[in-house]
Amino acid sequence: IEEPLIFEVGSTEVTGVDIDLPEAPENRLGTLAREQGIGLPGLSEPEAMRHYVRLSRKNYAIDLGIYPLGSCTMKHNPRLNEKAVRLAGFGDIHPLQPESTVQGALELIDTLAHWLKTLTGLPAVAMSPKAGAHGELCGMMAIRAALEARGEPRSIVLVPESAHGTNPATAAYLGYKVVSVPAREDGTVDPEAVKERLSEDVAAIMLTNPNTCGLFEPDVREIAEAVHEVGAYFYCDGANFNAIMGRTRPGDLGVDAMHINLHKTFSTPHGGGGPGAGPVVLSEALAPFAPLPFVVHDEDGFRLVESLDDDAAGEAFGRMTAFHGQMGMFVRALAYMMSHGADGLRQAAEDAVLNANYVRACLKDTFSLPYNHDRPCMHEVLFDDSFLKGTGVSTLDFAKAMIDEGFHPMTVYFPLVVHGAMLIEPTESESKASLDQFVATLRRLADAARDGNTERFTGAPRYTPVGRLDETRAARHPILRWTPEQNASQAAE
Amino acid sequence: IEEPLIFEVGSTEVTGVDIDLPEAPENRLGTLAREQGIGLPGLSEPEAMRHYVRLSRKNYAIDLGIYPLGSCTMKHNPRLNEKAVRLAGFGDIHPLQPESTVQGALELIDTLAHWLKTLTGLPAVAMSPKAGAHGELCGMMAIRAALEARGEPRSIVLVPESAHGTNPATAAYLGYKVVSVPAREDGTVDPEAVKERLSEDVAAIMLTNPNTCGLFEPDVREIAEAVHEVGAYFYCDGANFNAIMGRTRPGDLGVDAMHINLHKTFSTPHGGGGPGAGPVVLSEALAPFAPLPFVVHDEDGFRLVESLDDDAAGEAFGRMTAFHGQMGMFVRALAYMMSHGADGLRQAAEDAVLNANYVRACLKDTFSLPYNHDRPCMHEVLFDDSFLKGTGVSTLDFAKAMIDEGFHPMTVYFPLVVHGAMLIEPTESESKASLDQFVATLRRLADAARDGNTERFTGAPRYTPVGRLDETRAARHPILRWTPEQNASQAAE
Amino acid sequence: MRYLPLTEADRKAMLKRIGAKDIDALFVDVPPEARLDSSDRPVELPRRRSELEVERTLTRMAGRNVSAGAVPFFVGAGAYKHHVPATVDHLIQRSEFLTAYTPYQPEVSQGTLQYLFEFQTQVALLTGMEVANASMYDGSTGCGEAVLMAERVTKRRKAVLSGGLHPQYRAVVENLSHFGGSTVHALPPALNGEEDIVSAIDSETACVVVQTPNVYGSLTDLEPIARAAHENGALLIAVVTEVVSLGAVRSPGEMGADIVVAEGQSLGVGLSFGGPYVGLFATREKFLRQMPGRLAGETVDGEGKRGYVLTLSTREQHIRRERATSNICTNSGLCCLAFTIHLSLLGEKGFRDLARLNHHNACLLADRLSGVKGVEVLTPTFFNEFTIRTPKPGAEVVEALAQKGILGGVPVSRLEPTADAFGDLIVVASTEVNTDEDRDAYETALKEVLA
Amino acid sequence: MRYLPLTEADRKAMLKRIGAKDIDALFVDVPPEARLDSSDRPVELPRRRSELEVERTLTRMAGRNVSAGAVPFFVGAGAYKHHVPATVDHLIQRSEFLTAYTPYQPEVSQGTLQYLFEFQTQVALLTGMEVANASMYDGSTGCGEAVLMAERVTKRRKAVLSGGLHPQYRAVVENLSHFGGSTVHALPPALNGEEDIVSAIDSETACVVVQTPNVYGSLTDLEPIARAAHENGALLIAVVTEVVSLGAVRSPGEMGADIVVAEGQSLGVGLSFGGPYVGLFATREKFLRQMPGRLAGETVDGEGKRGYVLTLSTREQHIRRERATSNICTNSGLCCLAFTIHLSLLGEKGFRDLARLNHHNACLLADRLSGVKGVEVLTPTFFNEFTIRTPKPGAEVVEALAQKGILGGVPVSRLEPTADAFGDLIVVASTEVNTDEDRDAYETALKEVLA
Repeated sequence: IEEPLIFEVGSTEVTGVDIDLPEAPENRLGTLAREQGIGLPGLSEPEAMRHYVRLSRKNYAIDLGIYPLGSCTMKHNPRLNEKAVRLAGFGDIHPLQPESTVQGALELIDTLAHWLKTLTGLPAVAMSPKAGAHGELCGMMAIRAALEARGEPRSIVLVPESAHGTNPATAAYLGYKVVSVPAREDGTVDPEAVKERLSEDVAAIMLTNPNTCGLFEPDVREIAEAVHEVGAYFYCDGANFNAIMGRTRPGDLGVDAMHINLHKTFSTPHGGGGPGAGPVVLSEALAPFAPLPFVVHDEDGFRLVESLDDDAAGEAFGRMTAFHGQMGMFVRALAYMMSHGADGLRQAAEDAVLNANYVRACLKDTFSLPYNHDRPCMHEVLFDDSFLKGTGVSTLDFAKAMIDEGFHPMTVYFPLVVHGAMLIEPTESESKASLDQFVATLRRLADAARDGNTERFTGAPRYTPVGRLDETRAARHPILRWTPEQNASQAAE
Repeated sequence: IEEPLIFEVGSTEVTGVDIDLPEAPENRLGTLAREQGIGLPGLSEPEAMRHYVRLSRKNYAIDLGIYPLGSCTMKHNPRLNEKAVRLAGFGDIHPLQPESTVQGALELIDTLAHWLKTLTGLPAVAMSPKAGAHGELCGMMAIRAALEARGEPRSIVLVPESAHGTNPATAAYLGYKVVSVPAREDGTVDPEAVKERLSEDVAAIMLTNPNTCGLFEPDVREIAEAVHEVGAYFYCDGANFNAIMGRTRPGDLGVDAMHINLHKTFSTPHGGGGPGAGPVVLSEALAPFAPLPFVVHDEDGFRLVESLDDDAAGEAFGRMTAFHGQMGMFVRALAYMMSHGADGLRQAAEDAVLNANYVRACLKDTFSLPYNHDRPCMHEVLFDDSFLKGTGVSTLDFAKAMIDEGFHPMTVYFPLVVHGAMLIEPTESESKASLDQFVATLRRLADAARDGNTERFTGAPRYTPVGRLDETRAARHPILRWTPEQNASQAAE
Repeated sequence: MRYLPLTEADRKAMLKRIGAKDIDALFVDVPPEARLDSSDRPVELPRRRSELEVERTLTRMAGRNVSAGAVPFFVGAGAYKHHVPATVDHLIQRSEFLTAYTPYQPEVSQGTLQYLFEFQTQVALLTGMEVANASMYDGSTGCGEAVLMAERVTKRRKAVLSGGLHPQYRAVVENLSHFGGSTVHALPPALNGEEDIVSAIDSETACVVVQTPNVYGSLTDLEPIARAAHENGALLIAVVTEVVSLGAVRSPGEMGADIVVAEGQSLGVGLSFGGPYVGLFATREKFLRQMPGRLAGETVDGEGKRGYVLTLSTREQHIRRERATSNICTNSGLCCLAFTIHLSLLGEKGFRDLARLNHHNACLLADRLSGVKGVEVLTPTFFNEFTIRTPKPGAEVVEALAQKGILGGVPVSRLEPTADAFGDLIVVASTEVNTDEDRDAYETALKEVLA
Repeated sequence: MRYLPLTEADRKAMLKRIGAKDIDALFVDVPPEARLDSSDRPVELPRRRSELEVERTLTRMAGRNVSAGAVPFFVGAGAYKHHVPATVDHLIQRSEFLTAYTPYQPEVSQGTLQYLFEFQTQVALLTGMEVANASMYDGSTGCGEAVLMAERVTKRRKAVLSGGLHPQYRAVVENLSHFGGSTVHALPPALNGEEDIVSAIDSETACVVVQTPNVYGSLTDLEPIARAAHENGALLIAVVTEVVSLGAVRSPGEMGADIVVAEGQSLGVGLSFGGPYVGLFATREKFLRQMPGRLAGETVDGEGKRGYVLTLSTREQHIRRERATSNICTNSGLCCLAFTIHLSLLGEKGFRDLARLNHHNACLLADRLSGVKGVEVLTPTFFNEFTIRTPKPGAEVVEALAQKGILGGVPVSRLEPTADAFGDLIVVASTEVNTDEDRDAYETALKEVLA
């Protein structure tokens, strides 16, 4: 059943919020008082409730089943964290209240920072970035600031082909020329290929580790050393930190800067696309350049350094955002970390890796692995589409057919280095029974594809509120908002 | 997709609750320490989340659409009320804390009592009954206590044929003989029929008003007077108070006792079958017999009268339940009342009646009204099955076909006084658009039935997790719990 | 008004369609002398208020109560402060659970029906019984219903109540029995089962009602009582007000009970000043058709697919009317849900550990308090609750502790105001939520109060 | 561990299936010298803790903060305390919203996509613009992105910033521009638009950034600035940090803005110590393809049924990589949802009334404070926020008020530490949550502090 838009059911006369307005409200707005109507539809509370509850039921969610999106780390979101973030002392405090009235909040940020630094083995962390990509930007800015401080801004950033799109976008934003590093046959970065491209003009390498093929870069330390040797920095994309927390520390691998997706690794929920949070851990060399604001601690308690004019600001490069970062995500992440403890986080990483390798073992004879080696994968397993060759079924068709079986598809067509990539990340939140069911379904589907049951795939999904949508039309003739005219013309049809 | 039972997926080894157990816990249980296992399956938190979220999606709910169950009053459940009840000062206080530490709770009970008394025009209210039927029991006990105090227990209670089943069950429990009063042609109670049955041996009449045919009893005052004349009491089933609050007061109609379903009239949610709350308002004559506990107020604040030995207990007849009643429902109901205010409650009653009459007007030519009069209905409208005559479609079939159209059925086969009854109560929570859609669907279905499209009805519902279930088998061979044996035998099948 | 979707224009259009001149025309059947005038303040109550205002008023009221989580807390006697996982409260607020009706239309109520079936199974396992219903209002009303059921089964009309039964439960049974015309023989208050309940059982006895742990915290071996009851053709009704105890002590079923009623509040439900709670009710299969309350049962649909329905409703009032086994209609559905979610999160392991930790904390507390000068712990075996005697009246001590910010227990005089010998007793509970700091605070405050 | 479903037996069986001898075998690629030993305390951090313990610790931390709802509260300057209906928080916690991913698979994400489409429309209506995106991280980063977008559109590299722009927004723009290699001309702080921003615009100017109400609360007429900008081929970027103001004042679109960025926190989101918030971003249709961020668009499926997809993603980093319009990836999805629910509950009527009540309360407060000896209200036209001058340094006054339990505003010295002339100014906000008692308390406390 189609759910109408609020503009089609609401009315500007109806409201779901009673306001106790005085009889003669003051007006000192002068000439700028609004005269035109806005056109906002209102819904009574019961109508609003139904609209959004019904809409929600058109979504898939972790709470409904496995969400095996590679590189996205869709794990269980504990409700304890939702409860904690709604404590008035966290949810209902203003970023510009006097510091004396937010000592608990500053303590929380400081405590979370301590966990992040300890887990990564790096001495500093910039807490304010609002999301992973923002953290990347922050980390690369710190690198650029350090290079500027050395008087040598440099012009090149090395990025492996398999990188997330944010990596080259970030480097390009900062004015760097992006030089691509090809992958080896086995899906990892060849230290020789890096060395060939290194020079005194290279500012940094941006490496994802574990990489987007789900592999731990075995030569990561060799690469780090080579990078450092030419005076460049090692930026690590921390999207996949979930696989290694408690088993190794990026600081020990030679990383200079790494953002941490709190919404992936530490389970602050994805919320349909955000908000995220992307604190960046920094090495000794980059720490002095960490942006404002940050929390310091002295005998009087906790204090925020918010201005470049503050003596404690040192060489801070500036400010990424207003206020102090994603407090709501900090509370959730800390609750998650404290619940696991150091031992539990390590166990979570191990279970994530175990689950991915289990899926790999169960599917390797049915699906096709792009790399011909026995190296274990980390928290995600990459397949290519060669097992679909000649079936008339594409990776996309296969993904859509999974929807009809009640599963969210895996990540498809990423990373770009593999043809028809299918990247499966089960996370540690799946039970063995859940994985067995998932694997059995995928095997059944693969069999159906090989048996020439093409229609089941190309026509999929069938049991969803809408079928496959015309994305080309959406992009060619963009309709990005409701308008009364459009409504009228549709009604006339 | 079938959701397995927790016993089929859980394990006694798995837990979703971490307990920080000391290394050497004390044990002073003596010989009564448990030695046998219990057999309770455990689920990790992510597994539990999925199990219950998936289960929830097999339910219909007010938040999904109209829930037109006559006599049930399925109205909007504001989330403000859910928030209020979870305030620590209400949700996290113990019934036996010192009274000095629960003054706010006692004030809330007292305030709610004031609202209930004022709305009903009756001088006393017993707050402790746990649900509507419990309130009925309480009210009838008060009547019996009053009669006992007068030294004439009496033996008969009059109950109209159209009454809820709880009425005769309650009267019978108290040892009364139930004498049925037939309905008039027009669906209302004939005062003459009552008078014929009245005598000095009649303890009370139990009348529902508005009655279960959705009609206001026009002769209610005449009946009350006749009842009082023989020294009997007028018990009113308050299930339908939603239709008249703010428009008339039961006290002014001659009522001596009436329970109020807080979960109906005042929107404390039904929760899939409870908990409810059934405070009973009482007339001057019955007030002294109200059960324990109750709240009194003096210069020192609020106090609970909990014991018959308390001087303030007076002629209280005893105790309905441990502790002080359904506090959680009290908070919700008061939040609901304060939000509406006296004006809003009256408006709600008017809208409920308007909505029911609108449905009646829209459907009266399609469906069949059992009573041939133009008298307006109250908050619900009653149809019979004569419009289905000869179609091969039963009331039940019709109801099940509504499910396939995305609607919850109305109440069917109740009240018993009408053949193939269909009782529709839209409540004030429905918008006109929602009713128009509902009506249009019912008309379409009625047309389909007349057109001989029988299969659509007898095979319904089709789009639900299960089809029509074999209720006879369930009753003949009751399986009321999971057992390992049963599971094993099913696996073997 | 934010909850009412109709606009004035809608109302007008609808009245027109109905053919009514105004809204008053729909209320013509109300006798004129009983009509409230149509001013917008029909009754002397406040007008509508914004959500902000209502929330503020209620928050202020709530603020005048001392919440259990805010202080060292040791109050029990039939309701217990436990930690409920956040998941539980999240799930019970799902629209599809919270705002659903009784599952009379099973095809669109499988969610409710399946959890009730799971709940019934868990209750049967916990109590060691064969079958359980889909809940009663609470433990005390469940206890009343159990006595009535025993009277139906045995066709006798006398109930014997142990002196360890919660006095408010006793009051509920007495009240029901009074109005139902049967007899109650309630033994005097007894702390440690010192009463001779066995000799109170005779051939007129329908049932014996015994609570364990009893209201004073003491554990009772039900076996000898069950034997005596059965020898006399009576049933043993076991009452449990702290369901967590079943993780540590032998189940009533194992000890021979015929009906077990329990207060389920400890799991999932929260204190809430006494309600809503959830009554557990379990019995032997042979008594099934005399059991009150709703039952969910397993069956199949037309295609043989497993599904659940409300069943055996021929026992119930909406079918049998005056011949029903009980007038009960509503159950405690949402509280069942909270209970079953909490228990399935715990599982065997978590539940047993939880019970162990409760017992452990109570033992530590008993040691602390018995070290306070003049204080005596009177209950040698207990689960998470015990009774102390202090040199001052219990009510005074508890009030003085409250003034110091400690909620220290329930004075027995509140429960048994006429039992003069018990005036200096306090029932003290301790659960997993208590910490060393809580115990320190209690010990210190008690010393001060008794000094 | 309660979040981890695998049992030890599962782990063993799975390792066997994989053909690995132990879990270490799966981590062979980690360089030996970087491996953490396999003791169960691999890093110097605490071990796992129960939910009860974690909740207790966090509750204690939260208790060391003074929450806005607990005191008379007048802090604004870019984040505002408003009442959010309970419905909003309930709905955003629906599993299907909270635990969904970015809607890349539209067939199973129509819920998210449709509300984003509705959100975009509401933002366009509010701002008076033609199109809006599906949100930025917050107002400040949105402001930075707007400047970059203006530079792409105009192919110029200089931004002129008004002295009324929130100083932390200015800092964000300056930082981005510094690293991006473009120029910022920031005018000195200006309370009431006394600056001559028009003459700062020249043929090199990509954009002018003006905030209204500005950070001091003052309303600014954007029309003359828009005219000057357009005459010079520059864009006007309007910044709104209090979106509720749009219910009372003319929209930036109506006044000629080319890009509008706003902080949407006021609707649905809550204070949360500064984040997560939601950045609104709207512009003219002709600039659409230079707009950063996600966009939901309407389309049809194979049967012509209406549906929604993420669209124009060829602007974005995951397709265009180093040629993307922004590196932005995440949006503020759940906050968009809170915003759009709150706004659709309000509707035109509720939103306008809310704005009126905010303005009214601010007027009442301004009158009260200007009556305090030595206090001067410096902003003649304002919405719900204004600036006062006191005879003592603002930071001292605010701290002294806080000691008295009043959160009285933001000292300008915190925002502009080097603007010495502003050291005695305080920015004071008042919304619908403030009562007469709050105002009384503020007035009284301020008198005492200044006495």
